[in-house]
Amino acid sequence: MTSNADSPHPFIPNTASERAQMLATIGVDDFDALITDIPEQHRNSSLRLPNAASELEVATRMQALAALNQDAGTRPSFLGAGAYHHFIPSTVGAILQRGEFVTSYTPYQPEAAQGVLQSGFEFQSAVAQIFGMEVANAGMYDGPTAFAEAGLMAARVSRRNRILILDTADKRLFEVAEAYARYQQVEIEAISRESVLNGDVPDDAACIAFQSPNFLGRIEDVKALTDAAHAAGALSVMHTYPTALGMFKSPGEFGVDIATGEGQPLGVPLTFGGAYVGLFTTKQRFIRQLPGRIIGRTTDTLGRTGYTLTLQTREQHIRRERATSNICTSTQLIGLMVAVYCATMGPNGLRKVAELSYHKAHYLANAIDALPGWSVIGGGGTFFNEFAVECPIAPVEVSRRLADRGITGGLPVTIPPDFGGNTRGASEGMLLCVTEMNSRQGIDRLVNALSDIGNGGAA
Amino acid sequence: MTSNADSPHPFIPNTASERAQMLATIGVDDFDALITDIPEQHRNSSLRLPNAASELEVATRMQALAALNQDAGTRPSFLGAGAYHHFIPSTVGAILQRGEFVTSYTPYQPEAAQGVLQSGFEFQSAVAQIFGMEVANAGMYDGPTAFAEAGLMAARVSRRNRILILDTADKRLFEVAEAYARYQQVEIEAISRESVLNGDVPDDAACIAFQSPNFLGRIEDVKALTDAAHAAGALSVMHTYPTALGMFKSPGEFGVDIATGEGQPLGVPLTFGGAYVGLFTTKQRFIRQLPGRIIGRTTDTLGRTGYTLTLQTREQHIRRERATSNICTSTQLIGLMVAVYCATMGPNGLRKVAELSYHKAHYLANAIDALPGWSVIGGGGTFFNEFAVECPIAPVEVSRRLADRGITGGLPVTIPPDFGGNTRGASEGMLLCVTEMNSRQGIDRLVNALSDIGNGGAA
Amino acid sequence: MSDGVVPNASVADMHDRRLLMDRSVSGRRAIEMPAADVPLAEMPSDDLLRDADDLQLPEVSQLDVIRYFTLLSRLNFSIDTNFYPLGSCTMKYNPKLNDQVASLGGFANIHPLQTDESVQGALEVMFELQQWLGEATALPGVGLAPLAGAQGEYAGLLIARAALEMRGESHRKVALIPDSAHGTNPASAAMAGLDVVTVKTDEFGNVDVEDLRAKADENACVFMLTIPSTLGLFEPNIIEINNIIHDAGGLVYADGANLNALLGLVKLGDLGVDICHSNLHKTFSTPHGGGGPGAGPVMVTEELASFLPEPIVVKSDTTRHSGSTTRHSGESRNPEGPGQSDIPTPSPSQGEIKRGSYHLTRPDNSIGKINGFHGSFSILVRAYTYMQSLGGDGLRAVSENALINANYIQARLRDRFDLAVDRLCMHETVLSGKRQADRGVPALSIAKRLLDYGIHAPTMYFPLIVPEALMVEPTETESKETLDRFVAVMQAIDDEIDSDPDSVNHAPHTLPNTRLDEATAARRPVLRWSSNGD
Amino acid sequence: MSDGVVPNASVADMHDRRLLMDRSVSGRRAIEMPAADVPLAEMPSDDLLRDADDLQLPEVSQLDVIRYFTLLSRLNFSIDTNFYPLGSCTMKYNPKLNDQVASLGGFANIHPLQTDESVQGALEVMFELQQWLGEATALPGVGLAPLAGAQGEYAGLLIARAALEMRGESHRKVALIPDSAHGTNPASAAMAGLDVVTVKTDEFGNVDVEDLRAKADENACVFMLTIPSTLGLFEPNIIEINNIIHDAGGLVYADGANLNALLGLVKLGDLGVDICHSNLHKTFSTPHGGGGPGAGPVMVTEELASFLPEPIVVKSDTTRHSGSTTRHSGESRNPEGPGQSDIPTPSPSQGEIKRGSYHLTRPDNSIGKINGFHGSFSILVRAYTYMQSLGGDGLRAVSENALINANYIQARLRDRFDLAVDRLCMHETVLSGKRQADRGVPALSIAKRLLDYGIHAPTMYFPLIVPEALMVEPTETESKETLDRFVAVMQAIDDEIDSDPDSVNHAPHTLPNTRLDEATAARRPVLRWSSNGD
Ligand SMILES: Cc1ncc(COP(=O)(O)O)c(C=O)c1O
Ligand SMILES: Cc1ncc(COP(=O)(O)O)c(C=O)c1O
Repeated sequence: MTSNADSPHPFIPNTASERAQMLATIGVDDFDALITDIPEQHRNSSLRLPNAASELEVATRMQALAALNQDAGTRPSFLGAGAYHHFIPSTVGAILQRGEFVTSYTPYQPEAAQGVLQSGFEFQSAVAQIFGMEVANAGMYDGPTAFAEAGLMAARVSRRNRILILDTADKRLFEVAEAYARYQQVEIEAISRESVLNGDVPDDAACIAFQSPNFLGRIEDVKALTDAAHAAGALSVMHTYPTALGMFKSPGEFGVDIATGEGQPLGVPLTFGGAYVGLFTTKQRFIRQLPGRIIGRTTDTLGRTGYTLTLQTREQHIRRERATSNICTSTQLIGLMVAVYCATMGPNGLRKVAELSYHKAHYLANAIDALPGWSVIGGGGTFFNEFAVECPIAPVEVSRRLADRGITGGLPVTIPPDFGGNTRGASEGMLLCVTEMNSRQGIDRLVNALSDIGNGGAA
Repeated sequence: MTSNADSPHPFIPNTASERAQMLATIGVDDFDALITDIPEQHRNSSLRLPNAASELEVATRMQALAALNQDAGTRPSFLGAGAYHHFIPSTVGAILQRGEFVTSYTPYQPEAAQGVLQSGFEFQSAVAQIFGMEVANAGMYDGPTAFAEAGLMAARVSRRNRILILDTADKRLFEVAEAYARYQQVEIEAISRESVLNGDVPDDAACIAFQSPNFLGRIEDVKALTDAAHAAGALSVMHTYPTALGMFKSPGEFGVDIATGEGQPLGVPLTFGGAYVGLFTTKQRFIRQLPGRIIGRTTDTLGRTGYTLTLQTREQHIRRERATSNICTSTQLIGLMVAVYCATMGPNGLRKVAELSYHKAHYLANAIDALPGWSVIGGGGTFFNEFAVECPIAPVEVSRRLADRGITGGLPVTIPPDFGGNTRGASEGMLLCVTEMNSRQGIDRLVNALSDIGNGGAA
Repeated sequence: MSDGVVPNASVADMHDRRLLMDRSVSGRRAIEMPAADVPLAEMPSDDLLRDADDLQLPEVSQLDVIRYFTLLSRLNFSIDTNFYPLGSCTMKYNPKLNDQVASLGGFANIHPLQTDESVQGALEVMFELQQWLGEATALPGVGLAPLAGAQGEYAGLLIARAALEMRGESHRKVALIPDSAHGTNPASAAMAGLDVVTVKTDEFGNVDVEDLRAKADENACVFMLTIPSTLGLFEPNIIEINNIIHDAGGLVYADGANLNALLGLVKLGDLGVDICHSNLHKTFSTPHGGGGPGAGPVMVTEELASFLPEPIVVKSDTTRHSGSTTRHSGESRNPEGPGQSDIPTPSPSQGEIKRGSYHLTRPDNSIGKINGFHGSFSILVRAYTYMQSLGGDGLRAVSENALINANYIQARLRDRFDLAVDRLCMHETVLSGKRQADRGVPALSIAKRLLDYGIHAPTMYFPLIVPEALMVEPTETESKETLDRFVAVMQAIDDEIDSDPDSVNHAPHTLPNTRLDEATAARRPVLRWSSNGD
Repeated sequence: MSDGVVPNASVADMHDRRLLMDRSVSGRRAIEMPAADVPLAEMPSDDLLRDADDLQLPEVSQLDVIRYFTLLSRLNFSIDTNFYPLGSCTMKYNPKLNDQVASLGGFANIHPLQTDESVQGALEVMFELQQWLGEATALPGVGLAPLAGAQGEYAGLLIARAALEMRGESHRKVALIPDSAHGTNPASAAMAGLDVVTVKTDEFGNVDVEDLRAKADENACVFMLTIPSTLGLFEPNIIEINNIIHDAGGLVYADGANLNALLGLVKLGDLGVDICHSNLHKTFSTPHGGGGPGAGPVMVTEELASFLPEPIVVKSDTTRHSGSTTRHSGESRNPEGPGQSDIPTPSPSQGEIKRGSYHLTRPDNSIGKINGFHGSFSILVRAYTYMQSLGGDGLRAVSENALINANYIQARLRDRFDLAVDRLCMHETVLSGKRQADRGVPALSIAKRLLDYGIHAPTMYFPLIVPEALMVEPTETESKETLDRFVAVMQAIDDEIDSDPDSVNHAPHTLPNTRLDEATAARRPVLRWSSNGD
């Protein structure tokens, strides 16, 4: 059917005869005349890739690949540790289908991008509110990069170069911070809670950075850590799980200077770890040190309200090597999902999600603690919806046996001897997470499975 | 969390205090004052329905119900007989998500509905083209009701009252036509092909109505039937499967007066039989007898092109009991799917779909014919993508055994002794349908399964 | 038509309006289909085959398709973008969850002729929806087949006729219909072979009981009452009226298009109604889609249940529908056949029922099939999802708030606009633009002018008995704030009638088109693209 | 701000622009959450708990949410609605299939820390995408982790530094960057602790080879070459240039943001490039989303593969990535731990690998983790889907047609607009509005005026070395007809500069806002809603 006269592909409209006409207008004989700058010996080296496939074939193949994955929508899952399976209201998907949002670019022409800009302003407003902070930027790549950039920003603001990270934080946060700081004349160091609270903070510390709830789900004493940081002339940097702020006091309330978080729990599907959006909030007086895009309100020549990218002189396209960050393409659309999520949930919905997660997680923790051979560990104190349990057999084996029972278990973790004040020796455990998506029935299934596995249930 | 002051539901915005304010403005003390016209003894009788459920709960339950159904997307299916599993390009779903199309009403205010109107005009243009007919309306409820209304229209046009339907048509078409004609002073009668071709047509026949491809998939001799109808002063009414027109000559080419079809194969999912859209086409000179909505082109006061509902004096909201049909809410959105489908497929795509269906169906027919105990039946002649096979055991049993093998078999049917010129005795068989969605591998699986079943494979 | 290089003065020129065929370039394509993976069969004879160039469909790129229809969508008003108080049409928020549920593979990709046991989830949806609609109307026989309100009416009238015939009263051929009725009522009655006799409405907007009594004679087949009426009023004499009809030997048909005014407040069956339909696309909030698809289930008394259209869903361990035949495992099922076969078609499913507990079946005295399969399933799923989201109390709140919203608008506008009837209304209020027409601006112009303010027009000139009617139905999903803005806009337009009547009479000014010439459209109909541009 | 009762004079007033918080009514809600199905636990102590009224989020109905964001969307230009020739950004058609595939449950609902064996489909997507990007660039080491082009640059520079350190050359701290480079290049170099030394562009738009030679000394770490350059030109001396760098002991980094000009025409690795990134959201057509998410995989030579960021995907029966460690069934895997633990994290997956054949792994000398998990998976799926749809030949056709379209525009506009460099271009052409600026209308105004014609502006004032730059990238997905209209509009604007310069200088006139005061926005920043309205 397809002849030479046809367009080469459904995505490429011009036909052979149109191309011929255009080449004539350009004034060349053939296409090759356009690429004479390419070194001849390497020109036109063919791509050894599969042939074009029709939409039906591609869709069929991709459906088959998707079906190979074990999907949290179809089996109980207890994985958290930085990515969370929360409810996503139908409004999010509905708005996300608007081509005007999906297929537009960064709003460099604000008059033609008020949709993206105003919804981004909603995002900034909601994030700042949830964090109890004065300002939020328009989003970072993801939570860990937001945290890493927060450390670097703290160094800029404080003009000091030691970024101290509390040792109860997720190792991923350390690693990304280290990768971001590697050549930037700042040091990344771990510090224990005890040292901070004892005032044992070096006087060139740029910040005390911590995660709360921490890696094992426990709420840190944000006020004490923040006060200790400030006492040492350092900034307080907090990384958090925004859903927890539906019930727990906000970083802003404790005087935290920069607060970051992973935006994924607020309306973004798990999608194997990305694309997510990093949340980044701070105090008004630090705004000129913020990394990333910022949307501001202004007026047009007729005095009407409108929105625009602002404080762009911090950014790479203007400031180049002296920019506050190299970030350019960011995560606007994921930020839109968060904005629609927050608008839909409202204050009561967000609180309800937090409380449901809290109650269900405690229900599970209590049930597991009652099983012989299993116990909740990780330092006491309050936890939100994650906690670690010590297992009677190796956690990776627990995970495997749960998978065989159709359950996605928690994350095998190592708990250091002194983690969060735990006095026992180093142990291996499993970090379990519960959200409003876990039904009581699914939780009970897990408990029964663990009980069975603990009793030597079939491998 | 929810207090009395809250709005009653996410779909109902006003809070108790707003309602109180509004009742005060209305000038009544309480809500009950608004319903005093309702007889007191029956007022406020409570609804014994489940309590309101949250979106998460409803979504979970509906996903579970959906999962109980055997879905043609996940297993090979060979069912046709009026509803067909064809490929739906991604463009259809993308456009169908536009809230402006989905949540608007019938375009009674054309200035505020050009989107629906112009896309409806595209639908009419595409349908008329595919059928080779002069005009199409904006769509009927479904194929069978379109066919029924075609018979009634033929009676109005011809001012005769016997609607003769060729006996090779799907029984559903008879039944619906009968239900539509029941009290309308017209007779519905079956007629054999032989009678028509022999000129044995009563002289008060309003039309000869037939289905091609017919119920068992065979192409009728449209020209001969149409000529015979015309010779008797009757109209020729044809019901067809529009995909077939991607390769077979159109009704228009043979002089058919009214041609109808089920629009579902053109971009509409199976959805258990509805919502679909009936296609209805005819000659320009009969337009004032058309049932249903019609969109026409016109100009505005500034001379610009625009579209509007037209010929509305045929319709119930104007003509009331003398309307050409009682149809009001119709199937505009399904028509939009068809319009996007046709725009996406274009002439070559539609032809390709038809040819793929044709070749794959013939591949299956040949393979089955070669199996001992199985044979293709149903009257010889050309078929498009459906055909009946005689089975060595009861077809319902075949269907059951195929289901156990993960295959959705064809439709058990009764083939009358003289069906379409078949000279054998009445038999039971299975009507099989193949489209471009059936992979060779899936077809081979069916053939193997049938072979196995024919050899007494496990029940 | 714009030459494409004029800057946009308004939305009107926001993009070029050419049809797809006028953008078509031979050789372009928006899709690629796979090559055949089977050996090619011999082609049919040439005289059956279509010429390659006979099929003139657009040849455009995939981007063309998306951009064209996306831009078209933006020319439209809709609930998602505008307040849409179109009376009688119940334009309320259509929850997105419902659309998402309907698109699940397990609902979207099932074939209507699959065996019952392979579609138990779908049948459960239908079965429960039947139960719930029966409960909401106190009419326990529910048929989901009708594809829209008008088809529900037709089905209901066929039931009435069949029931009366069975009583030996097939001579009853009169449909009594109030003069305020929607056009589908008389049209459906005519299709059902009934003679339409119009019943008057009295000065209070009620059925003129004496007129009805006089006309309800031994030929009365059915009285079709819209309740609340198209005036937005609940008929206070409904019990008396129904008695009159029943005493005359006829049946009462309630047009339930306005059922959204009654949920939890009163049940039609309790009032003596025998048959009604409900527009799921109104009361149960399935999207209107620019004019369908809808669904118009028909509800009847226990006594009439055996006449319901085919199919209904039964549960194998219940026989709730007195009149229906339930088949059980092992019973033989007849296969389908072509037209001339006189085998009855008891159920659209093939195969034996064994594992499942829900079955499609044909009621014993069924009026038969009124459409191809089992109704607008994709709409039924949405309505069922909606009812779950609301629950019993939520559905009552729907009606309560629909009434409050309508009465609020009526109360706030009554000093500026005449009311069709000066009394409290139900879910909608009918204004009359008489005073405005006297000042030179007809209801049509008020309607068009509203569009300039981004508000969809009310239903105009309906019901027919109200001069310059503007029928306003705000629905429960709109907030007081939106209603207040509507009131303010209506007042502003009323002011404009004095200050600048011309501008109102030439409205709309800000839409993709100014007023369209409907007369020429009908006189010289152009109903499709053609290559010579007309 | 509109008081809501002014009829819409234009799109600008099509709806009110108040923020959601200004529409909030206490007690409204857009969602209901389920009640707890477990016994309630004791609540934490009060000093940890947030006050109920501390969380000021909007309280609106579900319809409010939908209508608000739907109307906002309509204020935006996009590919789905407008021609969008924004240079360097590659605004081309984003196939809808890709979005549909990415939303399949098996992709959207998988957790990044699931065991490898439970996500084999996802890993196959990533593995093949690695292979295909390696093939397209002849740089076989592919890391998919970077979340955008800029992060790909940073990852590439970390690789360069690590590789040089391993060679014992950690003193090399200079990044040579042409003056035409995108801002992310110097910004990334600075993050990587490099000193930026700018290399001049000559009058033909090429790298000034002598300048480069002079600056490429023993401190040279990396030369960052954008190819084709931001002038839309292919560097004819690329092999010589790469030799200079290599001879100086440095590495060549190619900014592959413009890879859409090269597919099937030339492979970067063949030219001597050591490291490059590709913006999947440009070349491989994943949607830009109003500014992300994107994905910026980094591609390196075989030699550098062991430095790739974590994780990469390997197939257990291959060891394609020379530097990567593949673990097999039975080998012990370390669990994750909190921060202070010094256990290396070899793979983000827990559990043993047994059944699956694809694994996530950490290359031996990996620069480490540059983000939380495995990259923008939802974007990777889209790019992979896109590449399947196009195939090898289709990808070549992408580049061919991108070049033809850009050269066509350049040829048709060169009589009216100066060219940055007067020679054939690749996928984009950089015009200079010098002549127009001399006539009183800067490039900014031309850009704004285009918006009135429904065409998005080209990239303005970039590259920085071109005065009054307008960088036009039509892409291959736009038709000749669209290009012709663009040319006609540019000519019309050029005419307007003579006939009505003021109107151009005050453009846009037809959008939701006229020109916005960016200076005040930056001087007195208002970055969020607040209750006192500022
Ligand atoms: C009162 C009334 N009756 C009947 C109908 C007909 O319903 P449908 O449009 O679903 O056929 C309508 C709506 O259009 C109506 O408003
Ligand atoms: C030439 C060039 N390099 C680098 C980038 C940065 O890529 P990203 O925006 O994905 O970070 C861009 C695009 O913005 C670009 O055009």
